[in-house]
Amino acid sequence: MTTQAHELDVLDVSKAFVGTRALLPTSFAVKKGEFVTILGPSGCGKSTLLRIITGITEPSGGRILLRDRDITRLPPERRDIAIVFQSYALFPHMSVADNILFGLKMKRVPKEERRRRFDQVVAICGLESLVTRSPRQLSGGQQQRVALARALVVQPALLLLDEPLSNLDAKLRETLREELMALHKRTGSTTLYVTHDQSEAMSMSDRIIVMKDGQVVESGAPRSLYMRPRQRFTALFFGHTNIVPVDVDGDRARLPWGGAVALIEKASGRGEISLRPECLSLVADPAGPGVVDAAVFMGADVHYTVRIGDHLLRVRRGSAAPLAEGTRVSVTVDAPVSLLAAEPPGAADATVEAR
Amino acid sequence: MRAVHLLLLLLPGVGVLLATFGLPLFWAVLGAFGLGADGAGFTLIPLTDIFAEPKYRKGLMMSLYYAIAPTTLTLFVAIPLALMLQKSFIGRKLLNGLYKLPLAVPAIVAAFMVLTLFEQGGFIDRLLMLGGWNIGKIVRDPLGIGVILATLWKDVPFMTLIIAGAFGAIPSDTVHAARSLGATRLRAFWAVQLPLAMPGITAATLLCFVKSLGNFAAPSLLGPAYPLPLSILMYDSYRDGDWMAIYAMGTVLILAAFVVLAAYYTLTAAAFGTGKAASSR
Amino acid sequence: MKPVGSSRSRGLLLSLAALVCVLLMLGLPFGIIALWSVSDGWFPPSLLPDGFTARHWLMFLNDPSLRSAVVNSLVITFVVTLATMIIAMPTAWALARYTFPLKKVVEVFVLAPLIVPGIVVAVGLGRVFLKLDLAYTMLGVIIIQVAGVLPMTIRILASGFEAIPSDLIAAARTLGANRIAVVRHILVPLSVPAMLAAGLLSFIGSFEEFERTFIVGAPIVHTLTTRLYINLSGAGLVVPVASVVCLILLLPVFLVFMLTSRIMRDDVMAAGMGKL
Amino acid sequence: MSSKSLVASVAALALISTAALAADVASPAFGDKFNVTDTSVPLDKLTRANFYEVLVPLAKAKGSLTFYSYWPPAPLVVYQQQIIPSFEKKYGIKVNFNSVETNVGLPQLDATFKEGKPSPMDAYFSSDLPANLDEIANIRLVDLLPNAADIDPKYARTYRGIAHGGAYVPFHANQTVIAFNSAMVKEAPKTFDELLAYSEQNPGKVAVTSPLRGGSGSGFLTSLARQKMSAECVEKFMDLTSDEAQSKALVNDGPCFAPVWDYFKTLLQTAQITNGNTDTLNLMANGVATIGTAWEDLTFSYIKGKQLPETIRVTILEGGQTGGAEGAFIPANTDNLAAALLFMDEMLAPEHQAWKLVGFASRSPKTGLDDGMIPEDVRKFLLPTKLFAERQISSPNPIMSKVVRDAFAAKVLEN
Repeated sequence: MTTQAHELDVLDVSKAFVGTRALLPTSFAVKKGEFVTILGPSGCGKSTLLRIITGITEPSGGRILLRDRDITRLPPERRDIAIVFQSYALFPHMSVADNILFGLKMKRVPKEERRRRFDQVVAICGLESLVTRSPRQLSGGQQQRVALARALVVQPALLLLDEPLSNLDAKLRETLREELMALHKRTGSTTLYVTHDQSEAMSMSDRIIVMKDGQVVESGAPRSLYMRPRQRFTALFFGHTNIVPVDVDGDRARLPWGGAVALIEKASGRGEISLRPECLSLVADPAGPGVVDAAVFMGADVHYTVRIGDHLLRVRRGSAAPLAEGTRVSVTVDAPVSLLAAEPPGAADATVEAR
Repeated sequence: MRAVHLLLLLLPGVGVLLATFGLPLFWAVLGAFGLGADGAGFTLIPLTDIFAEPKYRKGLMMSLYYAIAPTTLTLFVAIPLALMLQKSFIGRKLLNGLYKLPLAVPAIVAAFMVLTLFEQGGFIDRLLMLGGWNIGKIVRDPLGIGVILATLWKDVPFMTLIIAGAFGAIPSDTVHAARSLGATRLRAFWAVQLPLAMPGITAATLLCFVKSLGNFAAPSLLGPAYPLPLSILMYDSYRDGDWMAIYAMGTVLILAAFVVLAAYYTLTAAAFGTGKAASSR
Repeated sequence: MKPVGSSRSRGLLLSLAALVCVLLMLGLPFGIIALWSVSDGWFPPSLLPDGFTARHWLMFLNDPSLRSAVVNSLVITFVVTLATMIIAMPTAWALARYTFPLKKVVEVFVLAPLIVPGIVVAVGLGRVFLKLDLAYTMLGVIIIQVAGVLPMTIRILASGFEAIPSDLIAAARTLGANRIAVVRHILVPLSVPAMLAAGLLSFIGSFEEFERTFIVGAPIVHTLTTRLYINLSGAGLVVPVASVVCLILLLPVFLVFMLTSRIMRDDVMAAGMGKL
Repeated sequence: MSSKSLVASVAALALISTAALAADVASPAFGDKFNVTDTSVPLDKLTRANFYEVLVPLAKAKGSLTFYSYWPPAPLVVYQQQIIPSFEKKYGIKVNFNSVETNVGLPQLDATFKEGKPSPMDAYFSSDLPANLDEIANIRLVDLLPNAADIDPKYARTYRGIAHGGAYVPFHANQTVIAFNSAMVKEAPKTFDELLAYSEQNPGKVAVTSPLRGGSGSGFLTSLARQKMSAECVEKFMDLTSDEAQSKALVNDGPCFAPVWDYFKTLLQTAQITNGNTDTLNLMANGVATIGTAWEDLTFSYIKGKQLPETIRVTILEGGQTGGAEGAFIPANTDNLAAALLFMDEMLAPEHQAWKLVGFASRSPKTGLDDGMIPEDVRKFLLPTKLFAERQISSPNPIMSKVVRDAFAAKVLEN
């Protein structure tokens, strides 16, 4: 069965206009037990994609395979995919227990098995004291856990989570993020997670798929996407960065103010690289090319703005030995980077139209 | 596929209404122009008669009056009542259950109750007699006060229900916010609550108006002997088997209702157009 | 909801106002007709009847045609309410959940019967019913009453359906529920308030309907309303008899109203009507 | 009245009926042949003599019939408590009784007739006749029913100005009157002018039923017209053959009606106009009006039901007021002709006519029944027989009546 080891294959799935959103042909795969996040700003088509995978929305083209079985035309109830919505979508007329048991009843799981799995999932999600309550009587975090339990209890081949944390306050979000990860470890469920929050994506995922304007921009492990993005969009989407023009020669990129950075690939000509503020080192150097324009103390870090030639660089360093404003500095890069792909000409116009 | 689905879903309701409402309506309008089963060829006479003959012309005026006057008055009672129902006080629950009772009372019964109470020599008059007053003529009077009272009695709960729903749907925080920004109670009502409840209020007003346009029981029992509203004249024509007149009057009433409906849609589209677009999925 | 800066005295004032309103607007008229129905002569300036009698009541209770009218009314009202619900549901669903060209036109058409006087429709339909052998039959009365209560029922059900989040249906589907199971386990239970509201309104609408029923059904098929209308119309208005008639007519309606008001959600009813 | 004299009267009536049994075969009232759809009854061979012999088996075969009556209280009770039980017992034929206002029943009948369907009723006691009477009823029932032999000739072939040739069988004679509260009106007005004078002295105390809304009002208007117009005008007014054009010419264009409108306009400056016969009576019950236009029988049933004080009396103004005898007819499209004929005959049975006279002061259209039979305690609420006999006048034809009503709206109410 699992010769390919892909649990889910999305092959050229597209959707013509749904309201105002379109999905361009999109392909990706999710491996068994993997936690994959689809990340993108709102309106990028990630929810449409999710709905197509669940079968709630029909794709205009492409195929979806689940464990090598073509499910593109199957109704949602026969797909073996469970979803947790941003709104949780708990059935307001059923108790917590009935909500959780709903899927088992629908799938005609035998009574004893039902009981066993129910007890298990309730224990995992810590819902023992809430099972008799009505969803209305629950807090946001509790509702989220019930929704999760309801999805997990059917032991789906694939678990989809559609921005499940976005309706919660910051503190709770952090707690639940950890809980979710722990849960994922325990259940080992193959999970596709949708969010617009890059820190969520980075902290939880094995792999991130970045989407923009109805298409996949790039995908990869959180760390490599963060440190060595290949797309300008990705670089900018994951927090602050410095986009710097460079001259490339083999696996070295020459910086405009002198010095060079190691590239992980070979190329030649002009290009751009993304330099994360924390990947830059500052050394007080009276002969250095830069000047500290501003230094803002943030507790653990100090955020510097360094003027270097025509460029303003953001740099983040530990606060142990701060540099004063006006200090002349030299800047070095700690780790190898990758070259950003050139934006295809006219791409911006096309995306505007697609939206 | 989806279109077939949609048609199948629409068919029962729309189909039944087409057969039981659309068709008779079509015949009525056709009949008003002298066409159709009873017609003797195209003519405008029955329709023009309605505007030419004083009996019909005044009847139309009377129909409009019996629709506009109570609806306007109902607004002034229903809005405060709806506001009152938003407050908490002892007996609110009871009031909330009871005020809707007239919704279930047939119009003719309401008219009858007004008659027993407000007729000269009726119960209220007898009470007033103790103090040496008399009630004066408010049944069969030229202003149709009795008719308006009976209509009011039926319409107030109807309108209050809708308007209270509209007020209830406004998050209480919006009002609190307005108050905290320095608005007086009255000002908060004018500037925040009323505009937000306006779609409900206009819909309720429109429904009351069109319901009253065909009002039969109250004018028949409580109205002045002349002029009679079109609804009663239609019944009389039905008795005389004068189909043309029925269809002509029916067409004029339908026309009046549709004019008001069209005006409503035009006005609401202008006033709430943006709000509606935002709230639609 | 607590009023801003509520004070005890204002609350009491409101309670008092409510009490007076209820007494004057409801207690007084119903009280007076109740007295009239047992009065044996009640001439001015008496504030209470000059004598009491049960004969107006007995006359009606002993009237077999009244009993058959009661049965007819109950049967017709029940069938009409049920049939209307079944007919209205798919259409309401389509209006609530689908966007399609000319949707506004369909919506206005569905509401249109509310604004056209019943007699216009009744006269036109009555003549067709004669051709179809539906005149003076229960079926004919049921059909014409369904036509009358359908618009409001569709309107209220549609606004009830609109209020059901589509995520709930999607969630149920992904959990293994097919279309039928979704209807059974999700849609129907969640539409109960709307269905109750619509059902109550069509019950009342059917029960008190006069013009259409009278023209199509009377006098072979009499309902309570048509049967008793004769005693209330200008020609035959005898006050004590009319009072008995009113009370008999009001009893079942009030009963249903009281029973349902405990579970009835005002906002659902208001939402259905407050949107055109 | 003693029960003995009642029995004697009934016996005398029965005798008259029997004597009349030898009458001739009834012919169609309009046209030269019967137009009934139910051809099981050999109408051309039916006579008073073989009436029961022919019809009873035919009627029994059907087993039931539907009878309509419009609303007035007295006849209703008589049908329900007396005639129908007696008929059902006698023939074993069930009667489906329905109380249906004329303005509802006649359009129903008309519609079925035009569609070629059986009529909703097999016989109809109605306050008006169908407009297409000549098509819808053409059996000369008055000449056919054994119990109709002694119908008063003045009711037998015309009703409210309509010549019906005996197709409409009078059952219940009624009369428009002036009702007054004797406790408040010292001397009842005897003429139209005295009534006007009373109203001017007592504003608001006279209630006039709107001629557009009730028969006592249009009866009053017609009576007034016959009183106030010149003899020449009255003659044209009472011409039963007038068509709409002639009627409009007389009422709207000529000078004939000027005094009538003048009188009414002056009257309405002080009198109240009401929405119906019962509306007027309710006003009198409330003590607001002391004089009102009314029907004799309705007023009596109100008094009897304690809806009017016992001080109410009725009278007819000089010059007479309109009256007639309401009755029933058999629609041509009945599918139950035999039973309908039997029932119509039963309605006129002497014992029923006597019962309703005694119990309800419902006057009989048959000769030989008079108020000598009415108990003393009932008689004071009714018109004296002499007044009734002398002052009952008839109505113009319905086309004329409608034109007058419309003109009344335009000339009097409009101003």
